[in-house]
This record gives sequence, C-alpha cells and structure tokens, in this order.
Amino acid sequence: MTAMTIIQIYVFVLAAFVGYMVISRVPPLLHTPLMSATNAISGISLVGSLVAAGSADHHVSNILGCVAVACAMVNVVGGFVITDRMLRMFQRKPKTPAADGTQ
Amino acid sequence: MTAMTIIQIYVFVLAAFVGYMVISRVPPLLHTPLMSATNAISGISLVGSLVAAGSADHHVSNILGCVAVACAMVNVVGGFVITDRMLRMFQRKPKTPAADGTQ
Amino acid sequence: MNARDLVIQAAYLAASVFFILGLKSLSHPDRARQGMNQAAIGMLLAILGTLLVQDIVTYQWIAIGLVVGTVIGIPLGTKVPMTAMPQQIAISHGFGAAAATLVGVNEFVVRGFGAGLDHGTMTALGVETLLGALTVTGSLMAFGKLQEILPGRPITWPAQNVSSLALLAATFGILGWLIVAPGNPMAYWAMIGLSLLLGVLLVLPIGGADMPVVVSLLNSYAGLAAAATGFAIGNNVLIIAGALNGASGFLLSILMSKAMNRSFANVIFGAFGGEPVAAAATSTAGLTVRSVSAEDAAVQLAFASRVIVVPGYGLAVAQAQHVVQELAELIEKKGGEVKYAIHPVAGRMPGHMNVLLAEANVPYEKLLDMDEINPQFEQCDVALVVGANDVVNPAARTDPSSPIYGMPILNVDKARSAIVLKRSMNTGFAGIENALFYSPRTAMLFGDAKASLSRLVAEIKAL
Amino acid sequence: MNARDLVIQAAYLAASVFFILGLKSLSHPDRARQGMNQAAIGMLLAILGTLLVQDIVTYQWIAIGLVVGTVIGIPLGTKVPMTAMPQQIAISHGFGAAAATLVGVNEFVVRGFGAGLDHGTMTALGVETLLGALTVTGSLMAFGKLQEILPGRPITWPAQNVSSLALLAATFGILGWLIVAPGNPMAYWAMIGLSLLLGVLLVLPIGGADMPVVVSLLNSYAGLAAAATGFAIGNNVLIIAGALNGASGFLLSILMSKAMNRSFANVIFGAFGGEPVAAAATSTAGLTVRSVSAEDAAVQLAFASRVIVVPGYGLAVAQAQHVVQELAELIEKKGGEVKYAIHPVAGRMPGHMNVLLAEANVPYEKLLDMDEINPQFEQCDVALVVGANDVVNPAARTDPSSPIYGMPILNVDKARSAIVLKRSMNTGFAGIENALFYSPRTAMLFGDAKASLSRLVAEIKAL
Amino acid sequence: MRIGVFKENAPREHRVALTPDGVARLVKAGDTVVVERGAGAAAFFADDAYVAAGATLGDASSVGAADLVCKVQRPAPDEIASLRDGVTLISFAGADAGPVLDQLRARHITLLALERVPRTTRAQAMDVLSSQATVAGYKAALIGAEALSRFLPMLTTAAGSLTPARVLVIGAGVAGLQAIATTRRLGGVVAGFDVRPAAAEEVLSIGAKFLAPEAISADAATAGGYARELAEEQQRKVLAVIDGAVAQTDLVISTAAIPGKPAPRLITTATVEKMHPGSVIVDVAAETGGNCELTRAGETVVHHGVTIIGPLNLPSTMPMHASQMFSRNVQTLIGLLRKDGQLVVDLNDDIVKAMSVVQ
Amino acid sequence: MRIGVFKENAPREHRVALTPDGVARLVKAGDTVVVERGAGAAAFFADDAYVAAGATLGDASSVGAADLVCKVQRPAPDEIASLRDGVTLISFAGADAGPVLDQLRARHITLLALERVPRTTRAQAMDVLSSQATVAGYKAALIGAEALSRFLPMLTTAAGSLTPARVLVIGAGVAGLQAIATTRRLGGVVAGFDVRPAAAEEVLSIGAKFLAPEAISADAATAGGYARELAEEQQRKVLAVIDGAVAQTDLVISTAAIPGKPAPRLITTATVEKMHPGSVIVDVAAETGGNCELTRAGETVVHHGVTIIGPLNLPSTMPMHASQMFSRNVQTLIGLLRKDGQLVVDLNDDIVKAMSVVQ
Ligand SMILES: NC(=O)c1ccc[n+]([C@@H]2O[C@H](COP(=O)([O-])OP(=O)(O)OC[C@H]3O[C@@H](n4cnc5c(N)ncnc54)[C@H](OP(=O)(O)O)[C@@H]3O)[C@@H](O)[C@H]2O)c1
Ligand SMILES: NC(=O)c1ccc[n+]([C@@H]2O[C@H](COP(=O)([O-])OP(=O)(O)OC[C@H]3O[C@@H](n4cnc5c(N)ncnc54)[C@H](OP(=O)(O)O)[C@@H]3O)[C@@H](O)[C@H]2O)c1
Ligand SMILES: NC(=O)c1ccc[n+]([C@@H]2O[C@H](COP(=O)([O-])OP(=O)(O)OC[C@H]3O[C@@H](n4cnc5c(N)ncnc54)[C@H](O)[C@@H]3O)[C@@H](O)[C@H]2O)c1
Ligand SMILES: NC(=O)c1ccc[n+]([C@@H]2O[C@H](COP(=O)([O-])OP(=O)(O)OC[C@H]3O[C@@H](n4cnc5c(N)ncnc54)[C@H](O)[C@@H]3O)[C@@H](O)[C@H]2O)c1
Repeated sequence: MTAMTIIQIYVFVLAAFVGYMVISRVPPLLHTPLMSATNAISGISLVGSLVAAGSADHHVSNILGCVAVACAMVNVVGGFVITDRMLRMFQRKPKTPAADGTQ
Repeated sequence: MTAMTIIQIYVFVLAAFVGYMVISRVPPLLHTPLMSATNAISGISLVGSLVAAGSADHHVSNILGCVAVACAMVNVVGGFVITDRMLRMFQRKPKTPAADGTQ
Repeated sequence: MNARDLVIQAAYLAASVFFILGLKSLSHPDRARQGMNQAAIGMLLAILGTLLVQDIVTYQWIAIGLVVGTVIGIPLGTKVPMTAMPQQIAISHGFGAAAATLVGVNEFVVRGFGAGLDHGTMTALGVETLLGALTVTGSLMAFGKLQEILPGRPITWPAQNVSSLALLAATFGILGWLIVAPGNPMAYWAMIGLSLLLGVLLVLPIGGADMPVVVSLLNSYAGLAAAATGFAIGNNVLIIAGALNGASGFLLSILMSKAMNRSFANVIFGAFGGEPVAAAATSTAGLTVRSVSAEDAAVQLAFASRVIVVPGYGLAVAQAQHVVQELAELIEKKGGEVKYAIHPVAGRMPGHMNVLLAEANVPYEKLLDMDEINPQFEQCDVALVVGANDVVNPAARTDPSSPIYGMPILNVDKARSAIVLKRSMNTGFAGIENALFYSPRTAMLFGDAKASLSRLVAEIKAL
Repeated sequence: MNARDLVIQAAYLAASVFFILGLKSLSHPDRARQGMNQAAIGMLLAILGTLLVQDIVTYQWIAIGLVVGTVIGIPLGTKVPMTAMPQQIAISHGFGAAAATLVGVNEFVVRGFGAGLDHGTMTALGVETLLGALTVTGSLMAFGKLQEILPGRPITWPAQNVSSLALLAATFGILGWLIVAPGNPMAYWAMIGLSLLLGVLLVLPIGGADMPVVVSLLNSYAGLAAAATGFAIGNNVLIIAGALNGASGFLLSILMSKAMNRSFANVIFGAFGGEPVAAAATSTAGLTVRSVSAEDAAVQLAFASRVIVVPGYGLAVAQAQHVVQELAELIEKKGGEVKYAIHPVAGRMPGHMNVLLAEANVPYEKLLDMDEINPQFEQCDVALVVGANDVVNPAARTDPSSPIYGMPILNVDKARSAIVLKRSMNTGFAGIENALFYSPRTAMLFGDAKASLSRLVAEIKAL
Repeated sequence: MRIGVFKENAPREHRVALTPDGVARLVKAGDTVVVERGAGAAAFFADDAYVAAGATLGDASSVGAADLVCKVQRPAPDEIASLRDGVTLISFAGADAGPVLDQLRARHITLLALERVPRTTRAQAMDVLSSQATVAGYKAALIGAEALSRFLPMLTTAAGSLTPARVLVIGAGVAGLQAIATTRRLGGVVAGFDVRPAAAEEVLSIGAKFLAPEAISADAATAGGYARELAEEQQRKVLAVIDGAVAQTDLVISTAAIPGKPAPRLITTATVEKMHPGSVIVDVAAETGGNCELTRAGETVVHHGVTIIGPLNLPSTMPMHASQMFSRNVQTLIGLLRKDGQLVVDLNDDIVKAMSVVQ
Repeated sequence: MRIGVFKENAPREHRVALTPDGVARLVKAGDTVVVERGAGAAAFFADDAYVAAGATLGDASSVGAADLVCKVQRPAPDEIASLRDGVTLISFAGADAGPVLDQLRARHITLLALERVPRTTRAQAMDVLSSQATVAGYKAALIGAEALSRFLPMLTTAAGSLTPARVLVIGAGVAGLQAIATTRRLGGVVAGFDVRPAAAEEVLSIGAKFLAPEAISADAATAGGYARELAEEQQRKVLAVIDGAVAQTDLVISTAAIPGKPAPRLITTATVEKMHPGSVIVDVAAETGGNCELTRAGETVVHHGVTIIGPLNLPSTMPMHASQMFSRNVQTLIGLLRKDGQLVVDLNDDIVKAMSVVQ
C-alpha cells in the first residue's frame, strides 16, 4: 500500500465523517429531497466516465465511456431536476397579515 | 507542489470542516471545558517533538526536541487534568425523589 | 505538478467544498434550495475540472454521452408526476450505478483484462464493480415495486435464507480471489453476474412500504462505488463525493426508517430474515391505520396555513390545555391560522372544553362552535384532533345502526388531512369504532396527548 | 510501505477518529467526560504511533522530555484553584506553542539552516514558526492579564494602530522573503523575534474581560501551527488534529464572544481598532451591570438544584405567567427544584401574583410567602427575578434615607446567584435605583419578560 | 303545527319554555307559535321580542288550544283547565305526579315528560336535565362562594397570606362537575367525590383531586349512566369517607342524586359538627330531601357555626340562560316530533317512547 | 402595653379588630390583651380561641381601660363612654366625624384614624383601606355574578352555545382590580376603566382590556396615588365613554372614589336605560353616594330591567378573612407604636402623624 493510498483513506474517512455529521439533524420533511439530491451527487461517477470516454487508449474505452457518460448524465440531470421540483413545494407561504384584534 | 501536498490540503480542509461542524451546537456551559480540551489536543505538536528528540541527525535536534517534548507534555498533561477537573463539576445531580403528592 | 493539474485539483477541492456546503444547507428547510444549487455548482466544477485532465484527448464520445444523457434525463425529471418521485429516484440511481460499473469494467478491460492491476487497485475496482452492479439491479427492483410493476408485498421463496446467503458468500469469495489473482477475466464477469443477481434477491423480499429506505440505502452503495472508483483511478473528488454520499445515504436510510416507524435491520437483512414484520395495525374491517412520527406531524403543522384544533375528552384527561395553546401560538408565529372547533358534547360535562381552554387563556374569538366551523373544514390543511373520538365519528352521519346516528359531528373527515392524538385505538364514550382513524387522510400520533403535544412543540421549534 | 508504517498510519487514523469523536461528545453536557477520555485515547495512540517511527533511534531524550513535562504538567493542572482556570489554560497553551516553535526551529536548523528546504516545506515551516512564536507570547500576555499581573484594562500607546500594522506587515514580509529564498537564517531568526513581539502587541490592547475569547483564538492559532508542522514533516495526524483544533478553536471563540455579548471583531482587530468599545453599562455610582445571554442563563437554570422564582409587576405586564410555569416544569424535569417567592406587595394589587400564577396552574404548594422563603435564599443556586424591582431592593434593609426603608424584602441578594429579567435599567413603582442589579452575583437578561422566558425555555430544551 | 308557550305561574319559577330566539327558529321551520302574554318577562324576554320573532300573543286559553304546548313545570290543576282536550304537552312531570297524570289522562292529553329524556348520545341535545343541572352546578358554586366568610383563592398581601379555601363537591354528575369547575376557577382547592367508577377520571379531567378513589364501586352505576342506591356496606364506607374529609373542608357542595329516589343521605349531623365554624354546605339535592341531614329545602340553617343552604330551583335563579338552554332542548325535541310539518308522536322512536308518560 | 379589643355593635358590622392569631403575636411581643366577650363571634372567632391565644376576656369597661384600644368602626357615643380618659384609640374615623372627634377630644382620647394611613411603601402593611378594598372588590364580583341572569363564562353545550358575559369595572383601584381579576377568573370578558394614567397598564397586567385609554388624564392622579375630582370637560368625556360602553355590557361593577369626597357620578339614569334588561350594576361606591344616579345604599333597585345593587360594608360580609387582614394591619401598626414595650405616639413618624386626627 502506497503512502498515497494511505492518505486517500484519510480523505475517505474524513469525508464520511462530514457526510454523517452534515445530515444528522435533517428534519423528516427533507428526507426525500435530500435523498434525491444525494442521488444527483452520486452521479459523480460521471467524472470517471468522462476520463474513460475521452481517453485514447482503447476504442472499447471510448464506447464504454460514452455509455457510462450518458448513464451518469441521466443520473445527474434527472436527479437535480427532480430535487428542484420537490423543493419548489417547500417555498414558505407568506405570513398572512392576521387581522389582529385589540390585545 | 507535489500530489502528496495536494492531497494533504484535502485532508486539512476536510478536517477543518469536521472541526467546525462538530462544535457548532455546543452550549455555552461547555465553552470553557471545550476550550481546555482543545488546548490539550493542541499538544499534538508533541508528535513532531518526539520525532525531533529521537532522531539521530543532530545533537541540536535532540536537545531542542527534548525541550519541545517537555513543553508539549506540559500542555497535554496540564490540559487534560484541567479539563477533567472542570468536567467533574458538571456531573448531573441525581434527581431528587420529589415527595409527589396526589395528582 | 503542472499548472493544469493545479487548476484541476483546485476545481476538485472547490467541488468537494460545495458538495459539503450543499448537503449542509439541504438539511435545513429554509436553505434547502440554496443547498441544491451549491451541490449543482460542485458537480459543474467537478465536470469542468475533469475535462482538463491530460488523459482526455478526444471529446466526441464525451459530447455524445453528455447530450444523450441530458436528453433522457430532463424528461425523466420533469414529466413524472410528483407522486412518482421515489421510483424516479430509484431509476435515476440505476443509471448512476451503471455508469460506475461501466467505468470499472473499462478500467479492468484496458488494464489487460486485469493483468496490469496491482492488488490495491483490483480491490478498489472489484468493490466498485460489485457495488455498482448490485445497485443497478437493486434500483430496478425498487423501481418495479414502487411503480407497482412488481407486487409490493415481500416476495419470498423456498430456502430464501440459505440461497441469499450462499449467493452473497459466492460473490465476495470471487472478489477475494480476484484480489489475490487479478488477471482472471472469467472470474470478473462471473462476479458481475452474481452481483446483478444479488441486487435482485436483496430487494425482492422487502415490502413496498420499505422501498424509500431501500432506495436511500442503494444511494449509499452507489456512493461507496464512486469512492472505490476514486481509489482505483486516483481521483480525489470521487473519493470525497463518494464518501459523503456513502455516509449520508446510510444515515439517511436509518433516519428514514425511524421516521417511518420501520425497522432498519429489517430493511438491510430483509433478504435473510425470517417472516417480515407485519406492516401496520389493521381494523376489523381490514382497513389500515397510518401512524405518524412527531417530527412529521410537526412539519405538517408548521407549514399549514389553516389548522383547526378539535379538542375532546382526551385533552381533559391529559390536562393538555396549556400545551395545545402553546402549540397554536407557535403555529401562528410560523404564519398559520389556528381555530378551535368546540363540539357541544365534547368532554364529559357541558362546557368542558370551554373551562379548560379558558384556563389556558385561549381567546374566546378562537373558539368556534360546530355550526360555524363545519363549513371551514374543507379549506383546512390540518385538523388536529386532540383526544376526541365520538364527536368526530362519521358513523353519526352515515351509519343508521350506530348508537350515535343522527348526532351532528365535526366534519374532520372533510379536512385535507387530519392528525389524531390519542393513546391507542381504544373507543370513546359511546364505545364504537371510528372510521375516521382508518381514513387515508388521517395520521395517528399515539401517546398521551400532553406528551405528544409537547413533542410537537419541541419539534416545531427545532425546525 | 512496510508493516511498521502501516501500524503507525493505522494508529494515526484511529487517533484522528478519536479526536473527532471526542470533540463531538465534548459538545454535549451529558457526554462531555466521555469525550475527554476519547480525546485522551486519541492522544495516546498518536504518541505510541510516533514512537514507532523509523527515524526515531534514541529514546533517552524523549524519556527526559516526557518525565519533565509530566512533572510540571500535573501540578499545573491539579493545584490551581478552579477560579484560575482560564489563566491556566493560557499558560498551558504557551507551552504547546513553544513546542511547535521549537520543532520548526529544529527542522530549519537540521535542514542546513533552511538551505535544504523547498518552497513548499519552507512555507509550512515558516507559518508554523510564526504562529507558534506569536502564540507563545500572546498566551503569556493573556495569562498576565487574567492573573492580574498585568492591568486588565486595554493597554494602548501612541500610534498603536500604525505600529501594530507595520509590525504585522514586516513579519509577513519576512515570511514571504523566506519562502522565496529559504536559506536565510538571519531572516528566520528575525521573523521569530518579530512574531514574539507581535504576540505581545496583539493582546495588550484587549481588555481583561475579552481574555477568554483571546485564549480560545490562540488555541486556534496553535492548532494551525501544528497543522503546518504536519505539512512540513509530512505527518497526517498533525494535519488533522491541527485542522480540527484550528477550526473548532476559531468557531469556539466566535461562539464565546457571542455568548458573552462581546464583539468578536473587537477581539481580533483590537490591536488595530480605535477606541475599544465601552465594556458595560455603569450606574451613577460607577458600578457595572453584567448582562447575560439567554443561552448562558438557560444553562445556569438547567443545572441548578434549587431555583426560586421571584415574580413582580413585570411578570404581570408581560403576561408571562404561563411561560414561567412552563420554564419551572422544565427545570423540574431536569432534576432541579423550583419555588415561587411571593412578596406581599408584588404587583399592583393585593394578591396580584396569586391571580396570575393560579391562572397558569402553578400548584399552591409552590407559592411561598416572604417569611417562609427568605431563609431559603442562601441555599438557592439561582434566584430568577421576573419583572420585580422594589420588592427585591436591598435599600429597604440598608438605606434609612430610602422611601422604602423598613419594608421587608425578598432576600434575593443572599442567593448564590440571581438572574433578573426586565426590559431596561428603569426603576419600579417607588422610582429608586436597585443595588441588586449591580451586584457581581446578579446577571441581567434584558427584554420583555415573556420573550426572555420563552427563549430560556427554548434554550433549555435544546440543551 | 301550532305551538303554544305558557307563562309559568309556580312560585320561584322564572324560566320560560321557549325564548324568542327559539320561537324564531320554529317559525322559520313553518310552525305557528302562540305565546302567553308576559311568559318571558321573568327571564327578561319581553313580549315585543316574541312578536318580533314571529309569535302571536294570547291568553292561557288560546295557548292551550295549540297542537303542542310547551311549559317548564307541570301544569297546576287550573292550568290544565285551559288546555284543549287531546293536546300534546311538553314539560317536567315532577315528583308525586300521580294525580296530575290521572287528570291529564282523563283529558286525553299526551305528556312528554322532560326528565325522561334517555341518556343516549342522540338525545343529548334534548336533555333538559343536563342543561339545567349545568346552571345549578354553576350557581351552587357562586352561592357557596358568596356565603363563605373567607376568600376562595389564595392571596398573598401586605395584610398577610390568606390560604385558599378547600372545597369538596359530593356527586360528580353534570351539576357536580360544573360546581367543581367553577370553584376551581375561583381559586379554591377542590376535591370531588362520587360512587360511579367513571367519575374519578372525569373529576381529574377538570383539574380537581378525586377524594378516596377506593370508595368507588362498579355496581353503583346503572347502564344509563345514573347512580343507584348503595348496598349498606358501601353506604357506610361512603359516609366514613365524607365524615373524614369535611373537617379539612371550608365549602361543601353536594349534588348526589338517584333518579326517582330521594337523595342519598351523605352528611350526618355528627359530620356537620366536625366542620369549622364559618364553613358552608350548599345542598343542591335539597329539592329531593337533601344530602345533608340538616338541610331544610328553601332555607338557610346555621348549625354549630356551619351554614347549610338548601336552595330550590337553582336554574330559575339564572332565568335568562337557563331558559335559553331549556328552549334549545325543547326546540330540538319539537324537531323530532315534526313530520312534514305535522305533529307526530311516534312511539317507535326510543326517545319519544321513553318520554311519553301519558298518552 | 395593655391592649383592648372591642366588640363591634354597629349594624352589619361583623368584623373584629384583632383576631386570636393577632392577639397571640401581640402577647408574644410582650403586650397584654383584653378582649370584650363575644368580640369575634360574628367573624367565627370564639372567645375560647382568644383565651387560648393568651387574652383575657372582659366587658366593655375593662377593655376601655387599656392603653390602646382597637376597634373597626369609630365608637358610638355610648361606646366612648366606656373608654378611659386619655386612651389611644385605633379605628376608622368615618364620614362626618366632627361631633365624635369633639367628644374624643374632650376626653383627651387620641384617635389614630385608619383611613388616614398614607399610601407609602412602608405603610402598606398597615393600609386597612387596601386590605378591606381587596375583600370588597372580590365580593362585589361574586354578588354581581350571582345576581346576573346568565353565565359569566362562555359555554358550548348540547343545548346551544352561550356567549360569555361582558363586564365593565369602573375605577381600577384596589377594589376595582380585584373585581376585574375575579370576574375574569369566572370567565367574563372584562374591561376596566379609570382616569389615572397608571391604571391602564395595571388593568392590562391582569389580562383585561382597558376601555378608552384616551379618556385618561395625567392630572386626574394625586401624588398620593389617589384620584381627584375631574374638570368639567374631562368629566363629560368620561361620562360619554361609559355611556357608550354600557349597551354592550352585562355586568357593571363600579368602584370609583375620591378620598374625602362623595363618589363621582359616572352612570346616569339615561345610561342605565341603555342597558339590556337583565343586566346588573354593583355599585361598590354606594356608601359614599354611589357612582350610579339610581343607586340606593343598602338596597337593590330594578330600573328598566336593570338591577342596581348598592351594597353596604362589603368587607363585613366576609368577616373571617376581612378581620384577619384588618387584624394584621392593626398589629403592624401597634408594632410601630410600641417602643421598648411602651406605647409611644410619636408624631415625628410620618405614618403616625398622618393618622392622628385627635390628640
Ligand atoms: N359533554 C357532555 O356533556 C357529555 C356528558 C356525558 C357524556 N358525553 C359523551 O362523551 C363523548 C365526548 O366525545 P369526545 O370525542 O370528547 O370524547 P370520547 O369520544 O370519549 O373520546 C375521547 C378519546 O380521548 C382519548 N384519550 C383519553 N385520554 C387521553 C390522553 N391522556 N391522551 C390522549 N388521548 C386520550 C381516548 O382514546 P385512547 O384511550 O386511545 O387514548 C378516547 O378515545 C360523547 O360521546 C358524548 O356524548 C358528553
Ligand atoms: N401589591 C400591591 O398591592 C401594590 C399596590 C400598589 C403599589 N404597589 C407597589 O408596587 C411595587 C411592586 O413591586 P414589584 O417589584 O412587583 O414591581 P416594580 O418595583 O414596580 O418593578 C417592576 C419592574 O418590572 C419591569 N417590567 C415592566 N414590564 C416588564 C415587561 N414587560 N417585561 C419585563 N420586565 C418588565 C420594570 O422594569 P423595566 O421597565 O426595566 O422592564 C420594573 O422595574 C412596590 O413598590 C409596591 O409598593 C403594590
Ligand atoms: N350520554 C349522555 O348523553 C349523558 C348526558 C348527560 C349526562 N350523562 C352522564 O350521566 C351521569 C349522571 O348525570 P347526572 O348529573 O344527571 O346525575 P344525577 O343528577 O342523577 O346525580 C348526580 C351525581 O350524584 C352521584 N351519586 C349518587 N349517589 C351517590 C352517593 N351515594 N355518593 C356519591 N355520589 C352519588 C351520581 O353518581 C351522579 O354523578 C354523568 O356521568 C353524566 O356524565 C350522560
Ligand atoms: N403605594 C402603595 O402603597 C399603595 C397602596 C394601596 C393602593 N395604592 C394605589 O392607590 C391607588 C388608588 O387606590 P384605591 O383603590 O384605594 O382608590 P379609591 O378607592 O380612592 O378609588 C378607586 C378608584 O377610582 C378611580 N376614580 C376616581 N374618580 C374616577 C372617575 N371619575 N372615573 C373613573 N375612575 C375614577 C380612582 O382612580 C381609583 O383608581 C391605586 O393606584 C393603588 O394601586 C398604592
């Protein structure tokens, strides 16, 4: 195991901590939008796909990569669009100017 | 800048995030104990000092290192002991068995 | 390290920070939108950074992929009705996992079918492919269940327990073998096949009601697959985003199962469990009761414009008059409007509710009697029934054989939604069942009314 | 990478995780102790791991250092009275920062007085030394101020603004120069000297009351210095622990200044500011009033064993009777005991407090009249004065010229501590000043009583 | 349908069977209403208001000629004279009704007796006993508070601290619960007592204490929700509980009743003598003989410094609201009797059946 | 110091100047106390209790022979006869006290008049006016509630919804505030009214509304905290405000007073005629002429269906607690007069000075 791998494990562990802590106080209202947003983020495999699709190594890379890019892109685009629609429902209603009586 | 340094920066940023988030909901009651505990943790420079003190490179290293180890150790030991005393004050009092009348 | 690499790494670092900030904002209702935007910026930065990577020499395949993906992705996101969201997330997941799997396969293929891989990289690649493939089929199954293509009930088969465990063991066995001896394409393909099968078998035995939790768990797996990809190709943003996703998806599925009152263990080990747990209480007539958590009820109340509180004898027994008033004030502070519907015979003495609510200083103007309030239920977002039963029993309107037939009741069943606070499914004074509690628009929050109301207050304050 | 290195790295990773978990637990009152233990385990792992490092060949110097440090550290921690905690933390800090500085110096020296350093390492080393040295003298100054060796008031001097800024610029200028051309020992020593001076000048102009915030900020600097060391010698646990410390120390100092109602900007830029902000309201007699945040007051109440609530006319004006009762219930739920002290002439009509508290359903047994409650104030941890003024004015006992002289009062001034809820420093019915509000044992929580009480309730619930 | 409303001539009776508001609702439903002149005067409803509501005014005989006649108290012999033969009458039947019923039977008059409304959920809106007991309980609490020589609430003043009065309400039915609620509102420390098992929770549900839950007995309650007479053993237990409690009580309000029976004797002379001078007993059951041995109906007795009040016809002392509730009950009942605008006394209806004592 | 406690002989006076509890405290402080036989009987304090507290019982003449004599009402001529020459007397001086004072002066009797206790913070514990006004306000509210023909609280029942009664309390001094608090406790919708600026906040502070803050005037209050007579212009404004409010009011409790003057006339006959039949006015100021034109002291008048009650000596109708508070006030005052166990009437003390009307 190289020193690089070791430090990558550090990165992984720290990021996992961050992911865990960041979520720990989410109200149930946001469970679904959050799931949807993290779903969109999991489209990050797009990054790997791009490298594959753009490499000159092999033709098979290009094709597999291209399909992977398309798949990942569906995930990213679809995920964000769904999240957006969902969050639109949570726009806070404006405070109704209550006809305030005498105190 | 080497790839190693880059990834160390990642580690630094992620750890800083964790540090920030972990603290963000601390009640004022714990400000001082927490300050004291982080003070103890900042004695982590002991790690650097140990390496210096134990190295065979230079005699100056050994001496500087030895002083550094002593200083850092004061920090670590003093820090934890103070924290411990402080936290002892926060032992939750036992619930007084209230003489409960009829409801 | 050259300038181009520095730019890439800076973009990746920024992307990671944006992902973190985005997730952080997403867990707060007021900032959720902003959080989504931050996450999107992170994604954009990650993509742009990647496009600079030295290894990328040809852009045509990339362009094709991006266009095709966008063309499929947009309608997928926009056309679907809001009610079908969970299955859309599931399918969108499947695509992401497929991408991760393909990247793994590609890496395996171009490195001489594994021959050019060291043990470490093979580990990463293997985990990536395994989790990716499992997630693809798992997501499809979840989609099928949610879309009701597949039956929603847990599907079981003889020796399910043994067969699933065996399959799991086999899959991981092959993975171990591959790590020891990477250059073995047959083993690799076999592992992919088994993983695909595993995805199916893991999800089938889980009931439809648990699917959202499953989707979130698969999300976590997809994240871990991405992180593994990162290790395999040495890409930091993949590691970070993957780990973020892996951890938050995992926690989220725990939180979701808690909020939905499901057993998380049941979801994870559903495939290996014995009998799945019975889903919900069922009335004699075969209707089901929906129970709700205080958190969810709190959100519903906090965001409602019109709330009608229907107090009954249970309010009196719990002596919850002060808390209910506090809750009402809180909802009003959040912008909602709260009224109290006082049924003439609520409680056990004439004016019982009046006495209690006056004690809690509820202004008289907020107390409406039956005739005034009944037409307002249809416009009300939430009717909060606090320990009332007979006075909201639709049988009085509909069932001539009922002993309360003919008594005018409060039309809680006409409200857009109702939350009922009581301790159990026990009957009230008249001793008869109440169909309101089995209505799909009704959610039951079980527990002593005072305790439940206190929890609602605390939850709304925490929002 | 050999097995020894793997063990070291595993220890470091575990240490990092323990530090994180420890900090997390430390921010919850119930788990704080456990958190401290986790942090200590982390530290132990880090030390043990380091002792395995290949470069370490001789252990005698290490042993000497450890023994000397422990021998000094233990009495430092145990002998000091609890009231002197902040200065102890400051001094303990100074030692830690000195260690970091010395490690930096050593690294610089052994690498051929900087000649053998690349730009990156020099950057790390420079930052480490600068922050370390600054923290050493800064901590000593803070210690001096807290221990009252130095005057507590802000110390200023002519052209302070300009001189401090110039010094800062010079220090960082030299750092920049060193990074460009590392092999320059003179510059390095100069930078250390200037940094030491900077530490002095940055802390001197800040008032004694702000010292806890300064200590916490120096903590953050020490953390950053440690992280820089980590970069310089390529040690991950140093980077992580340092970053944790740097970020949490920074946030903590912001939180502390908020909780203490101080301006954080004033603390950071105190040395460059113009006039330091006036510390607190001062009575005509030159006494000062201590105002407290709702958070702090909440903690005080939540952990008190005996609380006496003293209601007055302000409670009635604010119509806060229901909230005060809610607060009392909450305190009792946390294990405290709450009583109400009813002064015969509190309010504006005979029995005014009785009417209100009965409305809020406060049990009669909890209402004690003056003769019963007065002997109990000495044992009471917190007296919570809600909008009362004349009835708790010690002038009635002590000042024969006062118009209320001779009236028996509630002995709130005898309580171990008092929190007073009122809107301003205005007088009550009798129109006279109240020395209680200027007592060092009294904290004022300004604002409408109902609003303040609601905040207290929310804060206690959030604990 | 023609409805008549009589004026009450009984002493101390200030209520009226239908208020102008009630009349207006009946007129709107298609009925015609004749009101005896001055019928509402004692309850502060002027004749003008009835006219404005759509009624016509008349004398007793024109009222008696209606299809359906409403009254509070059962008619006296001379009032029966003004009733048309075969008319339907809604009113209380009252105690010892035998001779009156015979007289009505002879005249073929149908009497729907208001105290016979069954205690079913559906009949609640016609339950005059409940509505009038509500008034009685409230009023009894006020009378007790007024008669007391001390404050009910606790008061901490410059002139010393006054302790709150301790109140005991015996019989936690409709009137008892209302008395508990009212004395609690005034700040008294209130305990309730009853023998029916359901009563304990109900007393707690208005925030009062329940005295001696151990004295409750399951067989004290009838299926209809009323209490029945106690077995001797049980009765002794109840007496002992009350006897033990009164010494710490400043105000006793007793409402215990058993339908159709004389009120149970729960407070003996010996018990009264254990009370502080200055204490007060309000015996709401005075009309049916009183829960206290010393009660004299309609009088106030002072025994050993304890004031024992035996009020009669409490609802009538609050005639406006008492009439309003009465009227609403009657009006709901009339709705039940109206079929296509005609009066139909349908003996298949369980409510009507239970109420018809003469037909 | 020898202290005497008279029995009250005035009609309707049931209080006693010192209760057994008060006597016990004085005895503990070293005084000797003589109590006239039967002095506490009307307030439910038996002679035995006095003896148990350390007093001796005596007749009027032995009481009159003490150093200091306590009484509630000013002594009638025959009672003065039983007083020793030169004795110090604590009691109310009452209205039109001229002849009595002359008589006392002639006998060299020092009178400390209880209505003259200044309104300073220090004197609050001796302020009999405040303590007795507390009782009066509470009692007025109960009397009003009792006299009303409707419920005070809102009630939603199977027999219809009853609206809460609207209450107006005029004069928000000690009695007025207590009346507001009590009617609010009972569930009324209460508004208060007064002319002193401080009153508005005080009314709000017990949760009631304040009627017409615009009618307040800064010069309506004296330095001592009392009200003064209003300028004509201001008076018109006040009358108009009240006139406008009563039509929506079910119960008026009026307590407006100006020390040493007849009560201000605030409710005219025309105003009364605007009220609903069945409404009630309780005029606590009846003793000093009444706030209402139609009030007759000690009587209950019904005008146009409105009941106007003019109660006399309200505190005396709650003799036990009224006496207890009175006694505590007197006892604190005695403490002020006791120097080394001797009676010293120190005219340098502002409280004593203010109270001494005859010396
Ligand atoms: N108002 C009157 O004058 C009067 C007089 C006599 C009878 N009644 C009758 O009483 C009934 C009144 O109707 P209602 O709807 O008010 O009451 P209800 O029908 O008796 O129902 C009350 C409900 O409250 C729940 N409950 C009891 N204690 C609770 C607690 N501590 N926390 C939460 N929930 C609690 C009970 O369910 P769980 O056990 O599951 O918690 C029960 O189902 C009518 O049938 C009416 O006819 C009225
Ligand atoms: N009880 C009686 O019978 C009676 C009758 C007449 C007079 N008095 C006199 O009244 C006084 C009573 O003493 P006390 O201590 O109860 O009252 P106080 O001395 O009048 O003081 C009340 C305090 O409450 C504060 N306050 C007012 N509104 C508030 C709000 N909304 N939120 C928070 N604080 C508020 C005011 O300070 P801020 O303005 O700074 O908020 C004020 O200093 C005595 O002097 C007594 O002699 C009593
Ligand atoms: N379902 C309905 O529609 C409905 C309507 C009205 C009343 N109710 C119920 O009917 C019940 C009785 O009503 P009510 O007030 O007219 O009854 P009531 O006037 O006949 O009796 C008053 C109370 O006295 C009690 N009592 C009798 N003997 C006693 C004894 N020896 N010791 C102590 N207490 C004794 C009874 O239990 C009752 O609670 C109540 O529970 C009430 O809630 C039901
Ligand atoms: N500081 C103290 O120790 C102390 C003690 C007791 C009372 N007080 C204060 O003294 C004040 C008056 O006390 P009181 O109740 O004995 O007064 P009171 O009995 O003399 O008068 C009753 C009320 O009538 C009001 N009033 C007079 N003319 C009026 C008019 N034309 N219209 C409307 N209202 C009118 C007065 O303002 C007063 O509030 C109160 O503010 C009370 O709080 C102070």
